[in-house]
Amino acid sequence: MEISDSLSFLLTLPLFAMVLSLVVPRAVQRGYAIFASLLFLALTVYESSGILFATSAATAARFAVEHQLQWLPQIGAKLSLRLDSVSAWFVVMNALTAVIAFSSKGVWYRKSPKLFTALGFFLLFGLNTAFLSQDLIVFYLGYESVFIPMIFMVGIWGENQKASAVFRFFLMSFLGSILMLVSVFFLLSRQVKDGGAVSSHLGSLIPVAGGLPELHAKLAFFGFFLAFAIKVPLVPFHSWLKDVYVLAPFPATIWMSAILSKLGVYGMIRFVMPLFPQTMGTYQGVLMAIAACSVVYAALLAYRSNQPKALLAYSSISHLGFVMLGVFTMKNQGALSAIFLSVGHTMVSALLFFLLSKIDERSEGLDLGVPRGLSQQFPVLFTALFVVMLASVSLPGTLNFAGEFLVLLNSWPVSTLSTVVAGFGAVLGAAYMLKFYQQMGFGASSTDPGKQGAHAEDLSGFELVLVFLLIMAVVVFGFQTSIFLKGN
Amino acid sequence: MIITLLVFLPLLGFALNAFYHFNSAARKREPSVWVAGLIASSAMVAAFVCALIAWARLKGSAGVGPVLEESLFSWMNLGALHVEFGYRFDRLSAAFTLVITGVGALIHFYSIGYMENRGSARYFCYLNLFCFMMLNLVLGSSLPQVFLGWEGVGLASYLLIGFWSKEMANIAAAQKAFLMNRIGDLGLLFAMFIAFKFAGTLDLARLAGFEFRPDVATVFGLLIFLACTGKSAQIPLFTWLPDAMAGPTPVSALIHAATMVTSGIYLLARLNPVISQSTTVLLVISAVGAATALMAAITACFQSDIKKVLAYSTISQLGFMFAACGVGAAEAGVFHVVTHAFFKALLFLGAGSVIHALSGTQDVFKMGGLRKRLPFTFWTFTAGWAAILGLFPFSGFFSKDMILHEALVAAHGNPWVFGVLAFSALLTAFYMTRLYVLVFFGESRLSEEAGSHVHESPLVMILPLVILAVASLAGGWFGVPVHLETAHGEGASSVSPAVIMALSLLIAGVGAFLGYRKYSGTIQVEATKDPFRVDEFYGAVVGRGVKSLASFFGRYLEDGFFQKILQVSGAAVDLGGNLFKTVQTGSAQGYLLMMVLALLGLMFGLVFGVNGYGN
Amino acid sequence: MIDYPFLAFVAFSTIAILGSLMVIFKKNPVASAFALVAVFFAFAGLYALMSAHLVAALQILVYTGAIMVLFVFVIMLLNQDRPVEDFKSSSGTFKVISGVAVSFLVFLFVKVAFLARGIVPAGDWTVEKMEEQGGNVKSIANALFSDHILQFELTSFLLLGAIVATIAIAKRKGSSGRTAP
Amino acid sequence: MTMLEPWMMLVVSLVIFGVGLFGLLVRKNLLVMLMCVELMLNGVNLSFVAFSKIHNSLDGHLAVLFVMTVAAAESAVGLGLVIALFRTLKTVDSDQIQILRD
Repeated sequence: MEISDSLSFLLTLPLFAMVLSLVVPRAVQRGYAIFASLLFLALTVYESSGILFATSAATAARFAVEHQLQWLPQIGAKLSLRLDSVSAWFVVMNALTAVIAFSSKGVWYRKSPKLFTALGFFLLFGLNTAFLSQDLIVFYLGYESVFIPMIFMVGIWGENQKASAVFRFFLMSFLGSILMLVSVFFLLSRQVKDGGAVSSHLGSLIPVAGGLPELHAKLAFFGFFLAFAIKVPLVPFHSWLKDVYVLAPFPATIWMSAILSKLGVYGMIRFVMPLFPQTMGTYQGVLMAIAACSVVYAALLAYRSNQPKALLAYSSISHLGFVMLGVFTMKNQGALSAIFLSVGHTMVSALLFFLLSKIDERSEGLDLGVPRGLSQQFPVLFTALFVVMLASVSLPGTLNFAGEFLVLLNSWPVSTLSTVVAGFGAVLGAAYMLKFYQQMGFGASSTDPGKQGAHAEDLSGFELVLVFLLIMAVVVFGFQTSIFLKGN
Repeated sequence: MIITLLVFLPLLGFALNAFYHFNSAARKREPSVWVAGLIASSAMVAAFVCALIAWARLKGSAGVGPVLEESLFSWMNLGALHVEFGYRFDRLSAAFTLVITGVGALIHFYSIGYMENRGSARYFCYLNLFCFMMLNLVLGSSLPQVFLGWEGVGLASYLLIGFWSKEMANIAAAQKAFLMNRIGDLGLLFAMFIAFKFAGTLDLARLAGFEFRPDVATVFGLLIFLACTGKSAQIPLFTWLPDAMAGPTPVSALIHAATMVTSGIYLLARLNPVISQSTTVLLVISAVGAATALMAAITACFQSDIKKVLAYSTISQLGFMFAACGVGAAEAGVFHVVTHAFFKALLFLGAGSVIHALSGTQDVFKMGGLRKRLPFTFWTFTAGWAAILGLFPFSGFFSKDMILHEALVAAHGNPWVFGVLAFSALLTAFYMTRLYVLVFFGESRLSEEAGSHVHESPLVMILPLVILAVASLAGGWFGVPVHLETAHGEGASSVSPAVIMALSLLIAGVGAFLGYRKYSGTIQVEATKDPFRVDEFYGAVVGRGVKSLASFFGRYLEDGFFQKILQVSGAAVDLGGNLFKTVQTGSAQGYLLMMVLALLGLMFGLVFGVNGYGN
Repeated sequence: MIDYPFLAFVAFSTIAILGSLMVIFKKNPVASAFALVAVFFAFAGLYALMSAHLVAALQILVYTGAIMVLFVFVIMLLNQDRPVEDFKSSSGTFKVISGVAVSFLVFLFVKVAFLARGIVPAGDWTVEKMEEQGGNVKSIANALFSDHILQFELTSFLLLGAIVATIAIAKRKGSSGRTAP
Repeated sequence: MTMLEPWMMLVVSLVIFGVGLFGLLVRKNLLVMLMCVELMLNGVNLSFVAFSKIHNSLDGHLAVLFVMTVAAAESAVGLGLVIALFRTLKTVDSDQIQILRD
């Protein structure tokens, strides 16, 4: 393991970009945001290239980097950053999501563009803090700091009646995260009692959690579990999600579905699994059932939605159910498959919302009630949407298929019933995604092309290149899975 | 690399046509059907040539069950799972590959004429994509790769059924096909999981040689069969196929008659050693196959749409093939797949030619007397008709006869299956003759408008018809040696093949005679009806069930229960807020006092050691 | 032998406590202010008793000389030099709770002060050492301008900020400052 | 030797602090309240010096210097605020100044 402080660039550069965005003139703000985030993506990939492109798990482990800074010695909080084969994927996804989000619907640039860009980069910073930190207090700070830009984004650029949605979003997420904090402090207090050095580093908390009496372990587990279950979200804890997704501006929705939800996945893999293996094992059946129910329940609701954003919001829950099914297998292979599928979900859901934002720019209102026949008017846009939709229903040959297949393959021996239930969710997934695409793309063209005005152009230029590259990535990595699996 | 080349040639055609399509769209030009069609067709012809070369090599190589193997790269490696992406070419695959590329190439050519004014590069794109996926299905070396092809052909089928996407009815049909297939696909997916759990491999060759526990073999076999019922339109998942006729007719010929729908037979034949481990599975397969054959044949007698008749006929013929697999004579099923591919493609293309000539009319009661006006179509259609009836020496005679014989004498043969199949054969002869007579004989019942410009199809359409007619005539002879061989192998059986041959000829004759009697005189227009109403039943139970479950969840859980929880928690927060609001007097000194009290509490704890921190 | 330092302590502390009580109980702000001046002087004496001569000098200079003048000036400026009955305006309960809480708090502080004895290691800056180093002022100055130079510089920023803020707050909107309030 | 012990200074400092706190709690005149703050600060100063004496350290003295600076700044800004408030609200009664509530 190499000690390097280049990791802290992953935190400081977004902050720098944030400050810089306040200086950059309004007119070039979008270009600046996209350029800076692309640059950051390149840097992130470079930084983690040793891990990402390693041929075996052992090589990847050699490239893992850890970096420590003293921060709050009184509560044992260190700024301990770690880039390894788990966090590397999430950090890269984070940078990628920023690129897509900044390139999405341009309307928001009319209102305080500087603030928006700055918030976006702050989000990048907060998420990277959470994804890189090995220290639970610092993780918590990163985890919570994500709220600030998110609430501002929904609050300032969101649509009408956003107040109560934002309130719910805040209430539920905060409830979860505060319980997590309580759990962290509980573990810390155990450390004090045991007389050891106080440290909130994951490595020093694992033995503490392992030594807890059963009831205490369960309580602490539920603190963590609830926080991440709300963040993902799993089904009984999802009720905040729909309204926020629908009312948020497109970039914020992209951020939420593509990467904020991954905070929950990441937390579950990185913290809950090593901290509470026994408790998780006790409840494994229940957890897998919850994940499977998430898949089916959200799929049914998506099928019912006539609002494309709501439909995609539910579909996001449904697909994350698969991811969690993989996590809850509590096996190395299951977790790997889950990370794999997470990457797929990030790309696909970001792309879906991105393309939806492009459709939104080009048509009046988004409603799935009547067929609109837009695919003849925008063949390139709808071809892209179709391919992404196929990836979303995990057609073989896409990244999502390989991920979903491996997740289900690994969950089958653990809980066959849950896997079967989740499998039916996949059929429903095809049903609602087809409905989504068909209602917008097919049928007789109902809108008058002249009415569309200046926006009636098909996807082109930078956006086309971005979408094309992402789709290529989804397909290529659907076959070249070794980059994720590393021969494990 | 011949196999890889053969598989990827259609993909190349797909890519070229996609480029052509978008390039023309960007320049606001209609792509030329001839350019697109020739790109696609030449890709298919090249693939056919490759397939012939590979077949020749296969014939040349020695040993029992010679195989050409090509491995491309490792697809998925995780834990004990190793999935190689590669192709495997053996006799079974060869039969399917030759049909796909051969019949496929003909249909591509035919499409150039058929889609002249309605097609685009997009159409040929989809067609090539289909062929690529289909080849992956039959040549893939592992189950996931078969699954790739399996879902891929479903996708291509979806795109082609809904090709005329302005009509939402077409889209609905396409969606139905996709979703029903997806339900079946779930069976294959689960079967893979079981195979991996118990056999530890997903490689087809190794899986075929694996001995499962009896109960596992049953479940595995049933799941595989579920997948097959979806793709091959058997009970209970057959209702999508008649609707799939919404697509262009060449598509119906290629996908919904010759190739895709037979992939179920391929899978059963491929996994025959595993399937045969469970008698339950075999019984289910033969029963479902026979029932489907009968049910579809009955339904076909009541259809008035020329394509729907052929669609039900396809379902019925697929039932024959499944029954063959079920009685343990998979090679008879595969043989019938090949002959059926020839004559059913021919029938569909002929029907397409008729529809093309009549500018879109599909109702057989609005046709009649076309024998003179469409001579090429008539004669080639006649060949197809004779073949499906099983008249000697047409190909259908050999394959159908083989199935009937096997149903009686094979290891799991069963007189019931034989009886049902024989009756279905009778009905087949009846409804095909009915169709044949209604379209080509008697008085013309054409509408004024359609009748005015009836024209024989162009050469590019006629030529494939002629080639297929020849194949329907001659195709059966390839299987004869196999036929006789098996017949002799079952030497212990009491029934001689000759008896069955005579019987099946008799059946065909009786059916044809009845059909001719009934429809040669004055015609009474019959309304289309579905005597079994399965489709409506599914709509009422499954479709509405899912919808009402969704709206139940939506109304009572999502908008009801969870909203209520949110409201309650919101109210609790409000309550708490109001509670604390009373303390928020706005008087700075009040706040200060609270600070002092809090500080007091802290100090108290510190000094008197609450919680053990004091010392 | 008379214990002068102790007597001085008793005297100064009595003045300080009584003075502070007068600060809070006098109705007239001017009286409070003058009582406060007395407290400050007493404090200066207490500092001197502990050989903190620099602090004692600064106490008089800064508090009595600067801050209290400012107070008196503001009182005059706002015409607040008349008795107010505001002590009675807070409710009795509030006063009782405050009194009890504060006295209890003070008691606890005292207790903590005794509990904390000996926890902090003793330094070596005895009075004698300070004399050796050139006296109280010089020792402090040495420390201030070497080890604590950053904090010292920062206070200058604080003062600058306070000056700017005071001008910004107290300046009348729209006036150039020449007109009397 | 003298009977004077540094801990006595501590007691005095705490009493002054307490008186200042009590005054801050019960008086309503902003000017008097500011004076009470000064009292509290002085109490703390005294304890700093006393601890300095107890521990033979210079830090207490330094802290007092900084506290004095802060106190000067505080009273300057505080009095400025009182003037500004008096101009707008015509009162220096803290109970009258509740415009931030609700």
